[in-house]
Amino acid sequence: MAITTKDLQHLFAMIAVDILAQRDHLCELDGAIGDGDHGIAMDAGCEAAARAVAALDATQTPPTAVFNTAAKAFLNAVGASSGPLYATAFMRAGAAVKDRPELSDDDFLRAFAAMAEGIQERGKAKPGEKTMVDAWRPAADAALDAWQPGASFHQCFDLAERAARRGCEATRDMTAAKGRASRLGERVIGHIDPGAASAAIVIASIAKFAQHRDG
Amino acid sequence: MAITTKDLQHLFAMIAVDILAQRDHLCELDGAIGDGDHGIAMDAGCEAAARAVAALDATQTPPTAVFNTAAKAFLNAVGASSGPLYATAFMRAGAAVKDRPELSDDDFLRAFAAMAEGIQERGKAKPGEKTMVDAWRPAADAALDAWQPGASFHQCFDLAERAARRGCEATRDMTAAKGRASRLGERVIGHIDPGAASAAIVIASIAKFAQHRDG
Amino acid sequence: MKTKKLINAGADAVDEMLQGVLAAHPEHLYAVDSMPRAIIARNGPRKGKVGLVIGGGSGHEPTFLGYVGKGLADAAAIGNVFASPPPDPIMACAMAVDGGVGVLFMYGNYAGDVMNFDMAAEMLALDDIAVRTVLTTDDVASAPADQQDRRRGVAGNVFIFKAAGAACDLLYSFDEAERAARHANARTYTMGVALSPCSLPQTLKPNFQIGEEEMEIGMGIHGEPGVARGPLKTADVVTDELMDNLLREMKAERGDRVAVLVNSLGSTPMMELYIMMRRVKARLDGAGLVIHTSLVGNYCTSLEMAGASITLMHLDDELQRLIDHPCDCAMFRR
Amino acid sequence: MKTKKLINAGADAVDEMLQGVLAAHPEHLYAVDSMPRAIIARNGPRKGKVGLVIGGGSGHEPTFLGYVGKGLADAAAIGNVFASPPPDPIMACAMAVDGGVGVLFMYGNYAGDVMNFDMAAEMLALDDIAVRTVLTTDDVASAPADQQDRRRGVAGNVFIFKAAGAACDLLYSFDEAERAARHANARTYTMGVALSPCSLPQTLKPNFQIGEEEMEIGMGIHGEPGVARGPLKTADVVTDELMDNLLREMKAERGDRVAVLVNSLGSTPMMELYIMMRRVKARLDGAGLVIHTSLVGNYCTSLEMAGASITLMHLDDELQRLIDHPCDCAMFRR
Ligand SMILES: Nc1ncnc2c1ncn2[C@@H]1O[C@H](COP(=O)(O)OP(=O)(O)O)[C@@H](O)[C@H]1O
Ligand SMILES: Nc1ncnc2c1ncn2[C@@H]1O[C@H](COP(=O)(O)OP(=O)(O)O)[C@@H](O)[C@H]1O
Ligand SMILES: [Mg+2]
Ligand SMILES: [Mg+2]
Ligand SMILES: [Mg+2]
Ligand SMILES: [Mg+2]
Repeated sequence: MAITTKDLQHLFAMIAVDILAQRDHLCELDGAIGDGDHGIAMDAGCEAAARAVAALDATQTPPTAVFNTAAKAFLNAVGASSGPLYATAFMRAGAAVKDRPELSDDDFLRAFAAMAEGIQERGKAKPGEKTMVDAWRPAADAALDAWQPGASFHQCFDLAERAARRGCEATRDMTAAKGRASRLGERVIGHIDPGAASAAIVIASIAKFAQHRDG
Repeated sequence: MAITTKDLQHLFAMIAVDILAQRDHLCELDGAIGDGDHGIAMDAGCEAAARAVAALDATQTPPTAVFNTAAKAFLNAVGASSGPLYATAFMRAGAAVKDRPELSDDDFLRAFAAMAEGIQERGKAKPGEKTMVDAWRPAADAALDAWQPGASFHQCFDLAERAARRGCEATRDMTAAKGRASRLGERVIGHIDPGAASAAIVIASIAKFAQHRDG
Repeated sequence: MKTKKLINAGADAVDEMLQGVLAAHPEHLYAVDSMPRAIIARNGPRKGKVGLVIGGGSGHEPTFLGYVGKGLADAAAIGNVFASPPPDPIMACAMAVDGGVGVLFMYGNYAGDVMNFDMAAEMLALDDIAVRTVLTTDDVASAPADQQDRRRGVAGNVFIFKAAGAACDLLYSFDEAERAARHANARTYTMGVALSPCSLPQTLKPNFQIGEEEMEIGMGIHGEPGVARGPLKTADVVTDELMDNLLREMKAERGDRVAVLVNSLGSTPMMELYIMMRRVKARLDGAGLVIHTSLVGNYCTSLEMAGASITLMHLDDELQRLIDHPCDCAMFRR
Repeated sequence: MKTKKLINAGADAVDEMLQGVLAAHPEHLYAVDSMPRAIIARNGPRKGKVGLVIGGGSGHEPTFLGYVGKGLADAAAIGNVFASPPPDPIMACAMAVDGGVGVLFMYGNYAGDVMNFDMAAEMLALDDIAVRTVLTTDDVASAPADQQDRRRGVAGNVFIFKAAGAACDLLYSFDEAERAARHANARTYTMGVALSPCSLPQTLKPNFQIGEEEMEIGMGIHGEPGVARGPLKTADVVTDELMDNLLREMKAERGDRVAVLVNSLGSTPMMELYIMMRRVKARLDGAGLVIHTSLVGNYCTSLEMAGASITLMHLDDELQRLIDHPCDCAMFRR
């Protein structure tokens, strides 16, 4: 069963709900090593993306346009660091599934991997620099590694989710080389990166979405 | 035994110590119905008066000059409402004992009564308007009433002290007609007037001084 | 728990502040020799001009000393925190700015200030310096409309001093300057709301108590209680409550012009002031009134108190001209 | 416990603030049609002049929008609280002020701002609008001296924007305006200290934790941690600590001139700023440096955060001329 525009609308709605539930927690994480607004930024961005996507006519809109709409809405609602990072993620996802009227499992996986690419392209961060890349990169790698003929779609994303969580946890012991926290040297050690934490939430929502589809 | 300039220097020092001990309490009283600075004002004023008076050469300075020095020092250290009120009190006390090289009990009592007069003259407040006059007026009256041939000096001031305390307590049930609290109508009921409270402290110091002298 | 402050000894705060003011603004201000609390405008006081002396307690900065300069006040006498200055610096100010045609005293209507300024005026009379006094009484929350002369002077000071200072700078006669000052005061209306207290440098303790979700409507700028305490409401509801009172007092007609001041009591940030300003504009639009000029920011504060006040000055042609008159002060330029 | 604020819905705070700003200052500012977060100077942008676009997160008022006006910035793109604006308002600003000779972007060096402004610049290039960017990096506490380009931009923005705005107003060429802006940034040094946090309107919760008797040296203007946390010291000791760092960085010689800014992070009142200013002056005197001009007040804030920063701009003839050049902004006049 292919993934339709309607399904993507649901996915964006789910992400928004899951982020909202953790909004204040994400702000607290950002308060420790940043400026305390990451939960607000992610909430505003995901909410705007979900609304803009929901407003599309599902029968007339191909998946690529869903991603592009989400990108624009997220960007304009947020600014901040997360704005361009997630906007680029969604634009790259859109580009990865250009011209597809619906998405196969393979299409969706490529879109997922393209998000990680987009974030790295925009932010120039490498793994180990205590950013959301530390959740996105291993998650994308895990999903791509697991994806082979016969593998179940949702298993790939379960592995991605687990990798994201591990990656997020690992930021606790890192010093930061990108973003606000990069000026704090050793003082950030012991604190999780808020962007990695929100990435783990988004990826968990996607895994839930994948499970729901398969199950 | 007459009251000398040296004695008055001690008196002003005692007042300063007693007021300092209640500084924060007086601020709290003023916080409830005024601007919260009465303890600071009285402390600054009494401290300045005590210091200026202590700096006088006791062998060269008559009592009237002690009071005038205290007045000037208090006024310039304080401003506020208490400044002109106590400065005028001390000036009137000084005027009451003009030309006296030392003070008899009677002189001192007249000086005391003149202080109450000075406060009323400057502030135009009558008893019952929830001001320091509610302590000073009954205290002066009590001392003057008790003062008669044969009465002990310190008994007069014990009565004055008691009258001041009662007068101060009585301000609790008054609305205010003078000073900052006068705009607050019924809301000041239940609160003691800070100026009456500090007056009771000053008058108690004077009573202690009288007792010390007699005893 | 003590309030954290960037000060040295609390008792030195006012004098050290004044030293900092003179260090920062030597081209605008100086202090009278051996009278550090008499702050005089370098430019402004002159022969034939009514001298304008303002003053009051510290802790309201930029009121009062920030409004000393060409086109506004000629001098400010500075008291301790929230306490009137004593007569000496007031007298020093008057003598420094006397231009031979009289000196106008203007300050908020508080018992302490009245007694100290009056004592100074009495002594100046002995030196043949003619002094007249105009008290500011713009705080509508502090007494009913039929007892205007019992009201406190608060943030409206800025407009009232500005108008009077312009009148003096335009070489109005003593009579006319006094009249203009009274006229400015009579047409200026302020009301404020406080959310949290401030602390005096000497005590570092909150100067009043207020609940975690409460506000005090009509709070004075020294933390004196206001007219009512209640749960904190939204900016629009609070602004409406203040504007209802101000508009009722002002009795303006459609088409009339006003000057608006939305003032922070200290720690309320500009973001909140402008959110209130938006509603002020809506209410004035609704009443058909025209905003001629607006000030939004920290103009008359109570140290770090949280809260805000709204001032409306009901302009006429004269007041508009006086408000528009240029001025150049250390902390205020038009 | 929630911070008390005079706001309506937290999510509306920025837009409502901007409506208030336009209500208060229609003679200075307008917003681009259907782009309320692109705030443009009524007077200033013109043919043949390099357009200066500044911007960044809200919550620092009067930075950024208060510095839009003749002689200073031509436009400000406004983000959410402590968040870069997205590319759309930035592009709208650039298009509104483009005078055909190039547009200069100036803003604090933060990852989010860089990404958003760069995205805008890339898209403007498609429309043949030439954009160059000068990041402000005055916060000496945010990276060592040999890594100046990693530093944050903080209150020094005021002087840096002022100098760049004057250069543009004087019709410097694009190359020259960019050079002057870089030059201004290179000679501007800021360091701050925070005493207590602020709260975002959407959360009403303190954005960082700090002990009752602690201060954080080098705190960023968004509450980012600084270089060290320790017990609160006196104003003189704190000022000395900041000045030691600034003077060490500045490498000035006796007789050199500086511009000084003693800035409140929000709720620290003017009294404390001037007490610090007094010590700044003593230290500059000691180093044989001359204060050419000083600003003391709320110039670059973090909502109601308590704390202060000191900025020194090491003047030369050109910077002095640019700092002295007149400007007329809604919240800043020279
Ligand atoms: N260059 C970058 N590349 C990838 N992620 C980044 C980069 N810079 C910052 N981030 C991420 O952004 C997060 C902060 O986002 P947010 O709080 O929304 O933005 P801001 O720092 O502008 O307030 C960081 O925790 C980090 O994960
Ligand atoms: N007109 C007056 N006559 C007598 N006492 C007055 C008068 N006005 C004020 N007071 C007294 O002054 C006290 C307040 O003094 P203080 O706090 O030092 O001055 P301020 O009100 O200027 O802060 C009041 O509690 C009251 O007792
Ligand atoms: Mg953040
Ligand atoms: Mg008082
Ligand atoms: Mg007082
Ligand atoms: Mg941010």
